[in-house]
Amino acid sequence: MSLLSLEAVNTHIGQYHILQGVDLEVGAGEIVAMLGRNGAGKTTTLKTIMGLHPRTGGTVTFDGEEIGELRPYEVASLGIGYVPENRAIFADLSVEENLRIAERERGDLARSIDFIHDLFPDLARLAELPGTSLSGGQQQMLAVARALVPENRLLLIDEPSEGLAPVIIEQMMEAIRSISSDTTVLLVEQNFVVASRLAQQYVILEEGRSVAGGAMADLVDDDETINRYLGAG
Amino acid sequence: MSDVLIRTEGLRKEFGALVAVDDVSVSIERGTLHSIIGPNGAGKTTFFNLVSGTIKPTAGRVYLDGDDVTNIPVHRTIHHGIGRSFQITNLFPSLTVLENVRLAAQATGSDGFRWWRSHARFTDYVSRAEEVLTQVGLVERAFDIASNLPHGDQRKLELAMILAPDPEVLMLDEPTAGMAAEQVPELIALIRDVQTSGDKTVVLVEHNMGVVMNTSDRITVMAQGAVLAEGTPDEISANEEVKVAYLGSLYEDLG
Amino acid sequence: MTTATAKPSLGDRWSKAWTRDRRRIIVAAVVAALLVIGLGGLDPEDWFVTIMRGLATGAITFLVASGLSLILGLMDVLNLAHGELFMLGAYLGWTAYIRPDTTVDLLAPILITIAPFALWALWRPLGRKVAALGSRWAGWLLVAVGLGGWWWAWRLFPLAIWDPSVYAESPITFSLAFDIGTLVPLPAGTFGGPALIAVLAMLVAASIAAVGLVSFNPTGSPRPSAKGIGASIVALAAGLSILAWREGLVEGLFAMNPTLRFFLAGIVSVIVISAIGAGVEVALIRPLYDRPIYQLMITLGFGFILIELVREVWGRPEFTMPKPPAFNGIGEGCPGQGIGDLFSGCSTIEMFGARIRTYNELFIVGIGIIVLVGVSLLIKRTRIGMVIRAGVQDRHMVEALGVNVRVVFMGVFAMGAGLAALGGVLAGPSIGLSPEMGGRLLLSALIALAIGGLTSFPGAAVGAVLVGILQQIIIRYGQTGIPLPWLEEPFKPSPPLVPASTVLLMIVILLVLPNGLLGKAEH
Amino acid sequence: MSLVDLATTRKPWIVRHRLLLLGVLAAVLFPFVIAIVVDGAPISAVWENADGNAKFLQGLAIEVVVLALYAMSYDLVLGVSGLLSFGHAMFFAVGAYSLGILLKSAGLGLVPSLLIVMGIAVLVALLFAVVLPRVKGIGFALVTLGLASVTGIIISSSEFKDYTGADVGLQGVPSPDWLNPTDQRFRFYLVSMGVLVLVYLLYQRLVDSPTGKVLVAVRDNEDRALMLGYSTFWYKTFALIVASMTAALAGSLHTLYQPIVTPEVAGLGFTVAALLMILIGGVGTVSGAIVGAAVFRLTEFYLDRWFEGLSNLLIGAGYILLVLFLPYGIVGTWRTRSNRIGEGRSRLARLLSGSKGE
Repeated sequence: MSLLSLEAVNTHIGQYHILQGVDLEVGAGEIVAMLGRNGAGKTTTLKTIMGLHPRTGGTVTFDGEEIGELRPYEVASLGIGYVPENRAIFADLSVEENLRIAERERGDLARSIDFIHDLFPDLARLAELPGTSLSGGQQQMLAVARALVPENRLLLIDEPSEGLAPVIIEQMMEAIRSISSDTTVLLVEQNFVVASRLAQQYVILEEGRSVAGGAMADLVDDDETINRYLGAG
Repeated sequence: MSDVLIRTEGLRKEFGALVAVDDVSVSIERGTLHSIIGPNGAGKTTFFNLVSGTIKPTAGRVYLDGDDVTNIPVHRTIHHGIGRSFQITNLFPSLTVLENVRLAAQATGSDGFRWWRSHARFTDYVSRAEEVLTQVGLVERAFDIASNLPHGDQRKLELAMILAPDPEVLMLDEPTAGMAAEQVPELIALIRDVQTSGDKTVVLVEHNMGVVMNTSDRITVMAQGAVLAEGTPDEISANEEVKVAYLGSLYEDLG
Repeated sequence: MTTATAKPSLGDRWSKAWTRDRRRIIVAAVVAALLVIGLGGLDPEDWFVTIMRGLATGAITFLVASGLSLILGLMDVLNLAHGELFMLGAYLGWTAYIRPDTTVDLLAPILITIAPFALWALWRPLGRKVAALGSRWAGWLLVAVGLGGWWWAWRLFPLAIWDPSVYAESPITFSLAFDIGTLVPLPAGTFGGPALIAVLAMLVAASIAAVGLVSFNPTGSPRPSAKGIGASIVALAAGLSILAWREGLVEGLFAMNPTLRFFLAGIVSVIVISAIGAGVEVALIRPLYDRPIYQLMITLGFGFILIELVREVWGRPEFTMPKPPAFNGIGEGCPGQGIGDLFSGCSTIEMFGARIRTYNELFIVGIGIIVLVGVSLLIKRTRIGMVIRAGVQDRHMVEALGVNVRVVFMGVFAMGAGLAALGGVLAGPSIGLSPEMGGRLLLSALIALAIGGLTSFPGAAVGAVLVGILQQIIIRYGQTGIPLPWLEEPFKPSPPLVPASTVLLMIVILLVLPNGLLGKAEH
Repeated sequence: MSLVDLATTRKPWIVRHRLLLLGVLAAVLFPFVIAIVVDGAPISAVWENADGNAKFLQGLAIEVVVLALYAMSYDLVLGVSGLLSFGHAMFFAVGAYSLGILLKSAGLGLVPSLLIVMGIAVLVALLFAVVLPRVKGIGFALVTLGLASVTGIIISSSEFKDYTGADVGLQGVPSPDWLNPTDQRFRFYLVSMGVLVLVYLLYQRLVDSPTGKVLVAVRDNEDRALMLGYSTFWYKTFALIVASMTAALAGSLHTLYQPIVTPEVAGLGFTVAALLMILIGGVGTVSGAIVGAAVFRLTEFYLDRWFEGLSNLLIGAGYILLVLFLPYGIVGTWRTRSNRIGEGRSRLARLLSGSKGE
């Protein structure tokens, strides 16, 4: 049974009909990549799952429970972590506080801190510094680490490789791979190289609709689909 | 072609205790496409801001075509022929696409204070705007409100606004950021076209290695505020130091 | 980018601070020098008194400014009704202090109304059905029906009638009556019909209004939290018990030590104004988060309404408020000697050769310091503070991390309003009550904020103290006069020059330091 | 047909200004209609300035004109240029008081006085401009509020009682015989209407000109305007100067019309009144300021007549409802309904499909 499933989800932003029927299944333990051109609605899909954009039609089901009507904080407390496109590191908080704020119960951070520091050794070194003093790559790591503080069952990660130097992207991919051993991941990624190496499953969005999906291994060889929906990889 | 258009000399910028740009001397030749790459936080955008006059350096000078332009106010830079784009899309969000570009075209003229005539009388600006919008392929969207455009089109509009005053130097800060892969070649072809047909100089900050390696005439690699290496794309991709600090092995098998 | 790693020495840090904040340090030094010169022109025995009075004025200003600063920092809302919340706080405090019977009468229906609202989540399914009708008018209709029903139920409740103009017309007799304890409770009213029907009608009416309000934004879980259920039960139980034991409660309150009653009045006022603040955030500020200038306008309008409301409810509205007896003693053993006699009951204390009023210059300043320390700790050290600091930057992300940001925003607005109310109650005995007191204080507070740096909490304190001391120096000169060589008579600044001087200080400081003394540069 | 034609072709002047022309016609006929219908007096009663409803309503209309000019100037500052000034009343007060002092104490004629007042208005605007580059947003609001309240304090301070009348107010300003508000009410009415129409046309043109377009750009994204090569400081200063002169003109009319000018015209309350008027009419629409001034003054007048003590409470409540439910004001909402952008888009669609057909 799938952990997260979207059925015919519609979302309006203002008067614009952004999502016009997105279907999506994320099985427990998988890494699923959401692909598609710019403006296809990938980020909006993640935000709709989080409740950050109000859904105007369809159902969002997480672990058998309908979550489409919930407020973002309620969605998060079900065990869904969100790493946004712009990283959203809090400038007035230290690196450690940026992690601590994601705690849902006392002791969350104490439980996960060693794991996080193993994954991102930089963050241990920089714990006392303000969030803004980090480089782009470090901020991205902090954003992912933040989603790991509470016991999340699903991570929504938006464009982990955007704006990062190639060496940093590799570190990032390594980290996501090691998380995925016990957390399900839904990934939005423009960089097909990154997406194809991380994910087992894929979904392609086009103009607010899900138009294709399946195993990533099949897609890599399917030049026709790649060309049709993603342009030259 | 060894005609230097932009030259910086010992450029340095400090933000409090932080040295963002450290003693950078770069020469950019007229009519070339010159890319600046480097890891995040290498000081590329700061360097960009220094050259385009958005911020003033702590030390060092910027020369444009031999003239010292280090301390001219930012609204004068365009009159020296520098047009620049921003990493974060920077438009007039509540105005129409046409009006965004028309304002950019109007800025070059001296009609800004003709408050007694309707703007509709100054058709030159509108036709220039139409020309540029056609060039970037946004003319169908001329009457849309800028903030309603999808991200990729906003990047194109940004480019149109830089092209409108017909500057000599185009400084583009990650023009492809957040664009879909299929749109990137189109945009790069457009930039290339503008550069060669109008004999413009383009300075490009970019993360997309494919774009950088295939289109640049010269590349400067920055790391920790300083220049790490400079050369042609072939020289850079062969440079071991660059590979370690920046490129890594991700793209090796892609050729 | 490179970051400094080694810990710099003190001299190093000073020179860094100097290069970074040269302008700030110079301005601070110049302002300090000006104040010293200003004091220098006064008699030495006036120095201490003037500074203490300045601190007292500053403390009241700070209580208003701090709330403004918190709200501005977190929500980017300049709450122009903040002065009026201060004013309303003073009026409520006055009423709870002088007329506890009326307060008790009002408390019961309010608590009963709160009970259905605390079950907010429970109404969501109903609200969704109303929202599904497709028109906001359906929601408004329910709100209107709810309000109408509530008004009808309210008229059935027993309320003792009081006439505030009696106290306003003869403040001296009134103060005397208060001091000798001859204020007596008004006769209790009776229900205008079966009590059960009145209470039920109010519960139903409030529920209908709540459903109407929920329908405007029905997203969220339909299960009320344990806290919500608890609050609802407590509110209902408290409301009903007050109705049942009103008589004894009122008698107890009148027999109570007046100083204790003053503190109780302060607490009631702070709680009620906090609740009003929360309501303002929900009803007026929240719909306008995308339109900051409209928020400014709406708070302005709300403040205007509050002034008119006070005029309507309290009738002829200038009141004096007697000081709590613990700070009002004269005669034997007074004035007290030194700070140790603060709680001796004397109205003044001799310190450093000057007579200091215990209430104005010591008690108020003390409360100001406690609030400063308390709120600073809250922001720096607690999880709530962390959420506030993060929410300033990106409220959506904070919410996506599992924090109910709406409640935090509402709470901060309520806290800001509560601080203003605390200021109002404290200021009541020293400056008297009038509907205009809020506007004057808001101006002082805005000036203090601008001087200190708009969103800086410590800046609000520094600015408020500067404004307070400057005002007191000018007031003092208004009595003694400034001998100017080209004038025969010493120049005596007239009262309008007191606010004018602080405005000028603000303009000069803002022109040199656009972000104030402690504010951060905008990015 | 090209994009240029699409963007620059407009309807003829007379069509675009049909509402204005109708309004002018109505304004000229209005006193006569009132005289005949309500007062039952002959037409000649109007130019003989006979007492009655016609005269009284002309007076109310003159007050509306004064407020409309003042609100329009604030709309240029706040609505068009996006400068959050809380000291706009200062422009009005300086105009009102300096004209009064020049006429009364200096004994100058009306025309030279007005010229001097305009000069003073420019100086006051420059004072605001000095502040401009230093403080932005709420800082600017506070500094301008401060400047205005210092002005208010000076006006009402006892030191200048001989000139300003201190807190009592400025009274006994001699108005020229040909424009006396009591004996020549109809003429005063026509003159003030004329001034309003002229200033309105000027404002329409200004907002539509290249300068006005830059002002809107400054409101939208000042940094970008700067990067495009506009010296935004001078554009904002220009807007302040024009607004200050207009508000001073409104203040001058106020002084000429009212028997007494009180220091309240320098207070925050009077700036808020301007805010309220452009909010009613529609922020940034210019013509909304006139509509807003009329609605504001008439509502205030009739609420006061019908509800007395409660009128302020009702105005406050109405204001809050307005902000919440009609944020674009009367004119703004009207324009959104007529949807100009949609119109432009459909014209473009027609153009494109037409060119394909060729």
